[in-house]
Amino acid sequence: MRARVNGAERELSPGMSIGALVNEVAADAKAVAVALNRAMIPRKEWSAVQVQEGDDIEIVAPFHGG
Amino acid sequence: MRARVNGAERELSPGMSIGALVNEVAADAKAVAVALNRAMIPRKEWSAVQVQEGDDIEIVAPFHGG
Amino acid sequence: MRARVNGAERELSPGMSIGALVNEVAADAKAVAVALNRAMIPRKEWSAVQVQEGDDIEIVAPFHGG
Amino acid sequence: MRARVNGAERELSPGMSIGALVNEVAADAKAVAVALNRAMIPRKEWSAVQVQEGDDIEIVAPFHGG
Amino acid sequence: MSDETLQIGELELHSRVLLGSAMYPSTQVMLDCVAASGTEMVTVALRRVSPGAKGESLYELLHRAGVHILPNTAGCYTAEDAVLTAQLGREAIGTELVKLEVIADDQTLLPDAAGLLQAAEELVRDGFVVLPYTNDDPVLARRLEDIGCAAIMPLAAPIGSGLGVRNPHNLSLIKERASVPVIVDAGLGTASDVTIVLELGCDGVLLNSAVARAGDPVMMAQAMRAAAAAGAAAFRARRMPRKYHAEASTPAKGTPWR
Amino acid sequence: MSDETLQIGELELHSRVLLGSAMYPSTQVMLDCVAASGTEMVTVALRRVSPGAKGESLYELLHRAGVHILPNTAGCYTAEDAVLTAQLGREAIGTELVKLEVIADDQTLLPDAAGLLQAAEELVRDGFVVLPYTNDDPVLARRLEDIGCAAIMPLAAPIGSGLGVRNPHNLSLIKERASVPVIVDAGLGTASDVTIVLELGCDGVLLNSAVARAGDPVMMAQAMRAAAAAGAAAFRARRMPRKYHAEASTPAKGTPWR
Amino acid sequence: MSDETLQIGELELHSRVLLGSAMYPSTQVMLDCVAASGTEMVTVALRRVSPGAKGESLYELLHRAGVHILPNTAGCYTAEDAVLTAQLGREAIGTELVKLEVIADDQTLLPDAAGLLQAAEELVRDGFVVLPYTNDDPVLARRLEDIGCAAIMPLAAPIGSGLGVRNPHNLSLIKERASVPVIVDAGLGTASDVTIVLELGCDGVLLNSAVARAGDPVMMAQAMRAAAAAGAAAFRARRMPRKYHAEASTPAKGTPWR
Amino acid sequence: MSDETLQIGELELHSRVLLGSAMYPSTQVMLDCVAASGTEMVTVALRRVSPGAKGESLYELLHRAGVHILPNTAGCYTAEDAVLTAQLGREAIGTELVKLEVIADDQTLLPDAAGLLQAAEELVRDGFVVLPYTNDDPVLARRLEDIGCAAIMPLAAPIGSGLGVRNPHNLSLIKERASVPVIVDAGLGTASDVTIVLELGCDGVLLNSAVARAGDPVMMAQAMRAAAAAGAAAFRARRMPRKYHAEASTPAKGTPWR
Repeated sequence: MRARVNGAERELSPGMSIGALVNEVAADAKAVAVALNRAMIPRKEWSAVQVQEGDDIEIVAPFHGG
Repeated sequence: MRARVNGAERELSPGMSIGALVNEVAADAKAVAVALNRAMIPRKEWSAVQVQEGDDIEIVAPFHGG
Repeated sequence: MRARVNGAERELSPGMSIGALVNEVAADAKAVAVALNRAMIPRKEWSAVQVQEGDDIEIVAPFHGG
Repeated sequence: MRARVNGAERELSPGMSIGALVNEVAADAKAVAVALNRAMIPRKEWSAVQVQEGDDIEIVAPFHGG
Repeated sequence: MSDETLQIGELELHSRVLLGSAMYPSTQVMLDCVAASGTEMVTVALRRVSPGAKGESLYELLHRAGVHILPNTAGCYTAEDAVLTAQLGREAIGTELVKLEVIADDQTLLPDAAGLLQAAEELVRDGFVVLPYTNDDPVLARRLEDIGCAAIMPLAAPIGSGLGVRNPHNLSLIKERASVPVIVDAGLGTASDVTIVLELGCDGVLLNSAVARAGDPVMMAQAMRAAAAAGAAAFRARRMPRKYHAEASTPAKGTPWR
Repeated sequence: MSDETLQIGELELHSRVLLGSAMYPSTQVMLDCVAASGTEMVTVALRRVSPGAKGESLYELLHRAGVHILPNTAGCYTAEDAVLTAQLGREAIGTELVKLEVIADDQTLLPDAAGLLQAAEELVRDGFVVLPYTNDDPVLARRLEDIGCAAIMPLAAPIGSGLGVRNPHNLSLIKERASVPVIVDAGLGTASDVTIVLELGCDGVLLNSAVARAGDPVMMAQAMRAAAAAGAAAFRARRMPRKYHAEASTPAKGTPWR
Repeated sequence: MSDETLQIGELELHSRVLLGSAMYPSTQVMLDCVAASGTEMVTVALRRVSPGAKGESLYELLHRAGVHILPNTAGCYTAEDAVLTAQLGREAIGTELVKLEVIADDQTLLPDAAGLLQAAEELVRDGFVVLPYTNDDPVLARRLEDIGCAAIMPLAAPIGSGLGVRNPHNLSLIKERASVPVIVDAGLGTASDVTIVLELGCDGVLLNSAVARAGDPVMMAQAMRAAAAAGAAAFRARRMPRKYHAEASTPAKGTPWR
Repeated sequence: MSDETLQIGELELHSRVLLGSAMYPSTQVMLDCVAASGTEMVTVALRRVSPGAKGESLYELLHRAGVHILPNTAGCYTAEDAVLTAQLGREAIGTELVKLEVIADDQTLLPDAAGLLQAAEELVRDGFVVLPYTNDDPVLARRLEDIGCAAIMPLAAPIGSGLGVRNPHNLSLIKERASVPVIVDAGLGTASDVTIVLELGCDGVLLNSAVARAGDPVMMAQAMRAAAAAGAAAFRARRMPRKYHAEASTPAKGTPWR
């Protein structure tokens, strides 16, 4: 299953949850937020929501900014 | 018949045309424009359009401005 | 004997010393300085120097200044 | 006979007048002025004044300036 | 647009001064200022006619003076009012030109960005040659140009304040991104303000209070004409570089006694 | 001195621009700038003649151009040098006029107050019409006037810097206390600087680098002429008062739909 | 809001300095600047996590430093992106606070007025405490307050330019009409810029480049803390009136020999 | 002189603020301002004693406050008066320090260059530690240093005007050529003026009207202390470079949806 994660195409295991993806992508899931197809997914729904073929996922965290 | 002309209520003869009203109100009809109920009435329609009870008419001309 | 003290003509007892004059004029002789005929008289000479007829004496102290 | 002309040592014929020197040094004597040993020599005295050994002569004219 | 002219829509103006027609001590002084300033375009407002009033003949006076008349939408606080006023101006004067004002509030007399964009868009679509009075925001200026405005008229300072160019940096940013003329409107107070605007590379100025409310309006009009000429020429002549330290103009070479 | 002319000693000039003759790309450009600026007085330095040099004919060129020649004492670091140079200038050019410079040091090219006063005093006594180049100190300006100088020439900024008027407040103070003309010399960089100087009420400017080192000197000379005219007229016209808040130029009375 | 504190939504800050977290030579320098500036609120961006990156722990660092974290929407060019980014920030950090940026273009980095208003409206409706980065247009500032923004963050000059307050007049107009705090964001370059902003009566500043890109960021952070204290105290102390002419401070009375 | 201290003759001061003692609403307010400003040196004038006057105890008050007392020569219009007044001050207070003023005229209260140089020379020869109040002429400043003055005290603007730094360029030129401290005296009006002076690299300020005539003098004294600290730190921290165009502070890398 392919999805776009943080701007890059990526092969993911079918049925993977957002939570699992976050754990894979982020060194530390603390203070992380996720947008799935341009909608924010609250942390409490991460485990329930499965990534679908073609999804566009952004996983972000606080970064140096002005 | 009452209508509002340049912000003031006024008694007009029934069936009066815009053209006639302009002639009455403006010293000189040159460079004058008319709005009837917030729509501009082209000069060529002035004689054809009759003022109706309750109409709101603005008759304007160039004035000192910055 | 007349002398000019701080800009005003004044009658002084003949033979009066600078020191005596300062004590008369200044509430407190501390931090006071004296010019006699536009020359500064050091404090240690005050008692020795006698005022002469027509002398011009300025007795000054620190005052509010910018 | 040696003299300093416009900052440079120069061999001049003995008895040479200022006027003769100017004619030699300046392309055009018009609007020229002369200082001999730091004193201005009026043009009318040029022919009468002879250069002396060791004299310091400046021959100047209007130049581009702000 | 050539260096020498100011192109507004189809018009080619040789003067870089536009003049307002308000607040002169007398109509004659106004006409003398029009002449003295060398302007080719004068703004007017649209106001209610009054029977017997002399005001109506302003059109004829300006027409006879040979200048283009630029109707404004002064006094409009909504896009709708401004569009309607523009249509009245076109009908009254027979010109597609409009100086578009959509004012946000009485206190600042600053433009309302949203209303201005909306009115500009409608008027451009309706065939007007739109000259919008705007603030000095380079972004809004660009939007107005993108919409199809024929020129951009940013302010120097609030209307009638005479404070001069408050933010030359913004005017420069506007100009460097604009391909239509930039005509600075509002807030100019004296001749040097005009020279500065033109030196920034802007294309023209619209003046009213600075002339009409000067001690001697006609002489000020004359000053403004010269000031615009000075600024435009200085811009084209490319000024000398600034130096932090002194640099002799007279060469030292050939200095006597050295 | 009338409003219209600039009086220097016996001379009545109609132009408020004095021009330096240094640093032009060519002699022809210099002459074109003289013409374009409308100046009636041009400064020159005194330098050693060199056999065969073209420099000598500067006098004739300027003479033919019909302008007054104002010899300076550029390059003088002492009162004595300056006095002697002034005498050479008078003899060479046949004029009592002298632009007096007594420079303190190479780095700042600022005037040396003490030397300037001393030289001015000697030259005035000797019958010269002295125009001293001075800093913007109102006290020194007054001393120079008291000594009998024919004009005061304060700087706007260091020579050749082109930084414009660094301290308008001081120029105003100088002007309000002066009864001889105040001609701002040094540091002006572009046309608006000139307009500002004249709007402060000063009587004229002396320009060199700003013109000679512009991209297009002749066009800048023309700009300067207009800038001076603009500033002088604006000063006489008395500018409008400044307002902190906006003030409508178009009257609200008669606005439709209100 | 008392004179002594800066109220943002429910928060009462005792420091008037907000600090950005970008561009420091190192994370340690950033933390030292946070401490030295005395700030109680630090901005962060939201960016993609990268596996193994150190960036992720910024949250923890700032949390441990005891400051409020203010997520921004930097990099958003549409209202939609900005709203979504604000939601991500709220979720990631657990704060209702958002510094709202809707940028018009890469070149100017100026806010897009229309997009900003739209995003602000949505976010206020959604319960955010919105601090919008805006230009210095008093009209837009008022609209943002009317919408319910918790503060107004006008720029001093373009982001990262360090040019200081380009238009103090506009900042004054914004402040005098605002009933929420005015925090000047963007364009400040050094300590005196901060003092000037506070003296205008504004309530705070948001600094980043001026600190992070100074030669010695920590010392500059310290300077900024003092500068804000100085400006706030000077504003409350009400400065002396300006005089055109000199006025003796030392009284003449009692001067000897007079 | 280290970065941290202000060295005047033998003294090492840790505060960069010198304070005048005139014009406070009350003696208590003066003392509170001395404390709040953190100053270590306060100026006084020499005036005729009057029997029973409270004025005499100023010395004791300041002495008890633990500050150095700096007698001035305010009110002196000639070198001779100034020298004599300096001698009276030394005798009265027991200090070699003197703030030397030789004023040219009542109207400008500007220094008389010639008299100032003459008096400074005599006083230095007589062992005084001379701090001359001077204009902002870099040449005069250099002369005063050459004579042996312990510091240079150029003005920002006329005494008591509160106009702030009229010519930062000149103060920079003075500072870059000086090897003694430069303490800006006269004309400062508010905290940002002080910050600006220190950011120019100057070493200190002498304040009087700006504090004494503020609405709340004690709060302004506090503001001035912070302002000096801010300016000194900002100078040492080396400010960021200025950019004409915007430059993002938040990096674009990692922005979602791009």
